[in-house]
Amino acid sequence: MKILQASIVGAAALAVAYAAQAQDYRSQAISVMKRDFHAKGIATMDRLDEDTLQQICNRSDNNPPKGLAESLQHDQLQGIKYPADGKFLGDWKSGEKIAQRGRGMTWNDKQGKTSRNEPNGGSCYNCHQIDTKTTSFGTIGNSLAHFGKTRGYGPDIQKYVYGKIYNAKAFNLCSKMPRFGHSETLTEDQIKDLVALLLDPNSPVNK
Amino acid sequence: MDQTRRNVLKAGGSAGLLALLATAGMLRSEAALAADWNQNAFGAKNLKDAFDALGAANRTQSADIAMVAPEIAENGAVVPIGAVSKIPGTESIAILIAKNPTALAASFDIPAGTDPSVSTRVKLAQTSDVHILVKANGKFYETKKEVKVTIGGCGG
Amino acid sequence: MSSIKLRAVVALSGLALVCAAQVARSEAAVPKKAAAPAKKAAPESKSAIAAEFEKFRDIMEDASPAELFEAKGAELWKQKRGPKNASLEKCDLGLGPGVLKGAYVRLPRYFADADQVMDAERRIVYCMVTLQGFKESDLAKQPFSKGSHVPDPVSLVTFVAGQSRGMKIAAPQKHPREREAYKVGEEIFDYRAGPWDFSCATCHGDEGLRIRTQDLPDLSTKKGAIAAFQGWPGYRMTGGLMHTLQWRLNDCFRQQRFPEPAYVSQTLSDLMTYLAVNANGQVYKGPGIKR
Amino acid sequence: MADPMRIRAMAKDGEVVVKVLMAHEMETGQRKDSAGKPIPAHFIQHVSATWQGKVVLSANWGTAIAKNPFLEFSFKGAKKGDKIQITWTDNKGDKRTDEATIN
Repeated sequence: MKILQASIVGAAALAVAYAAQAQDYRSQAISVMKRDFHAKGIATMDRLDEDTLQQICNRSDNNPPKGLAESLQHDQLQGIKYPADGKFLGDWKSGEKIAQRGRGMTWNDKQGKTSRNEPNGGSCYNCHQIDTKTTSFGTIGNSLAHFGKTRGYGPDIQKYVYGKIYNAKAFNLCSKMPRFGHSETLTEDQIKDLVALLLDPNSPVNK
Repeated sequence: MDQTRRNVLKAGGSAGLLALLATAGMLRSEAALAADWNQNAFGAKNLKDAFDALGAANRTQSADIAMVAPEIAENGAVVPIGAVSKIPGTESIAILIAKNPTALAASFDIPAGTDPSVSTRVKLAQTSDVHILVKANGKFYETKKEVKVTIGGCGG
Repeated sequence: MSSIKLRAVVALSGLALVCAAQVARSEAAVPKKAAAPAKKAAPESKSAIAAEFEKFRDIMEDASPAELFEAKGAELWKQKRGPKNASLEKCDLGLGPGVLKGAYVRLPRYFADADQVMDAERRIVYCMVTLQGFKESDLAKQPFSKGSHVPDPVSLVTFVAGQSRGMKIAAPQKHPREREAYKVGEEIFDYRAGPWDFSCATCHGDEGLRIRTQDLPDLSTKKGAIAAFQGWPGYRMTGGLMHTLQWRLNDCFRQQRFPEPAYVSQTLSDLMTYLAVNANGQVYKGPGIKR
Repeated sequence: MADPMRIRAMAKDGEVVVKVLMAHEMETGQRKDSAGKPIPAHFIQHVSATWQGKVVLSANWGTAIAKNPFLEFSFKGAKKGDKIQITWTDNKGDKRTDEATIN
């Protein structure tokens, strides 16, 4: 995980400032967790450590001061690795499978793949409506139905969607959406396939 | 199982046989009951073969059979199914699931004095038609309903 | 709570000075929960599906397979077992040795003998260790139902929970340690970490959301807390397994992409304190059915 | 050994409603274990209910009946205090009989 210099200073200062608080249930909670949890499979104990962004979101009720949020969003944006070939659209059929699959990254799963040896899923339908034919969809995220049809198919939105999936926090610092590229949950090709699911005119999402 | 017995089962299913013996006041051993289990019907891989094995190739659609089943099941592993027959002389009620690996789920013999109404819970491998087959006075009647199976969340 | 956290941000030296002006503004103008407000998709279909699920859930609760485990737990409670060949009939679940009626809805609570705040399963395991001589490390080896294996504490918790059927939840907050457990539980609930930046609150901190077709109660509210408290211990349709809140929280952390919390640990007792206290005053219907 | 059934039999309006829960895996034979080995089928094939020596329900089941099966039926003639016996037999020959009093 790449953290920029400014953020490190910020995080350290924040930690110091916070430790000074009386009745500090948060630091108590963190030490209780660090004592009670153990590594299991790929879910190692360092997962309990907050990175800078998590620290800021945790300490501001997911509502950081605007200036701080913008500065950290900028850091996150810098970390997005866009495809070297400049192409954002993959295969929507494969994208649909990735969107449906909710497995990967838990202590049952393997490094870079699920317990069933499939590539990690994006869990997209867990939170979003996408292809309206799938009636089992969550509402934690906004509806992505007819995404391209309503928002256009151009290169700018392709790049935006790629970036949003790679690191949603670059656009909304304390978004609930995981940073799928940043966390190495999804590969570049998988993210391209998801972009195609939303933005290929032939994708059922846009029918 | 000899051929005669097989034919009896094929023609009437275990239902007819059991009813016959029950009326004759014969108490049978568990082994005999187990032998009644219609291997051909329960082993049938599709709906048609299952109906055939039950001797129910010819069936009449009936509005006198009521099925209680969800339109959409919360979990395909436990789908409540209830069946009530208003057809006089109902001898047996069977539940069949079209798209399961084996279609026949259950067959209930209804002796005289028992209501032609049973409920149980079944497994659905996927969204499928569920059929209720009723045998009454030697004839077969049927109704069906689609039950959707969905993908759920984290499990409440 | 929100203002305390913002004050911590204000206290930031250096970087914080840059944004101190905005802090005051955001405190006033920005609603508490600002994380990606969700646009509701097809609310009609949600309610139709939810209503259908509810109807058949009711049918199944009328004869819940949880009863099988409740009956088994009742037997286990009376039997002389373990290295000390003792029953659990002298186990104190908080209302005195052997008192079962209403004990489950008054947990978690502080127990002086253990100097811990304990939830039902943690307390039962404590009794199995102290009264019957079982080893906690043995009980923790396979603490959850799997295949045809149903651990004894699972049946016992189901039995004990059944003894509070129809009673009001009244998790105590008298003892300072109980109040502390609530506060620490709340912080654990809100703690975002791991590769997916999830906290419990990511899914359970807003009202009216669902994951796939599953409603997600907001556990910080009375209404949401009872929805989560209700039905546990629960017979889970997936796999046909009897599970307790210990399992539910363990699997939440798995799906949160966290490492694993120890069985009957303080982390889980504290979270259950947060949940139970939020649900206080509402009627517990006994062991139930879960998806 | 198999765990006991839960049987509720209630007399109402000249009828007895019987609800039974059985503890059984109802393994389909179609699943594989974590090592990829098929798990052999293990399921209840036959259930019968008797009251005063008379069979009041007899059922044959396949693998599609849900784990820890539920059965509900009703019959006429019995009264409060009578006993009803339920017996299941599975494909491995295991069987279990439990009795309940109608109330």
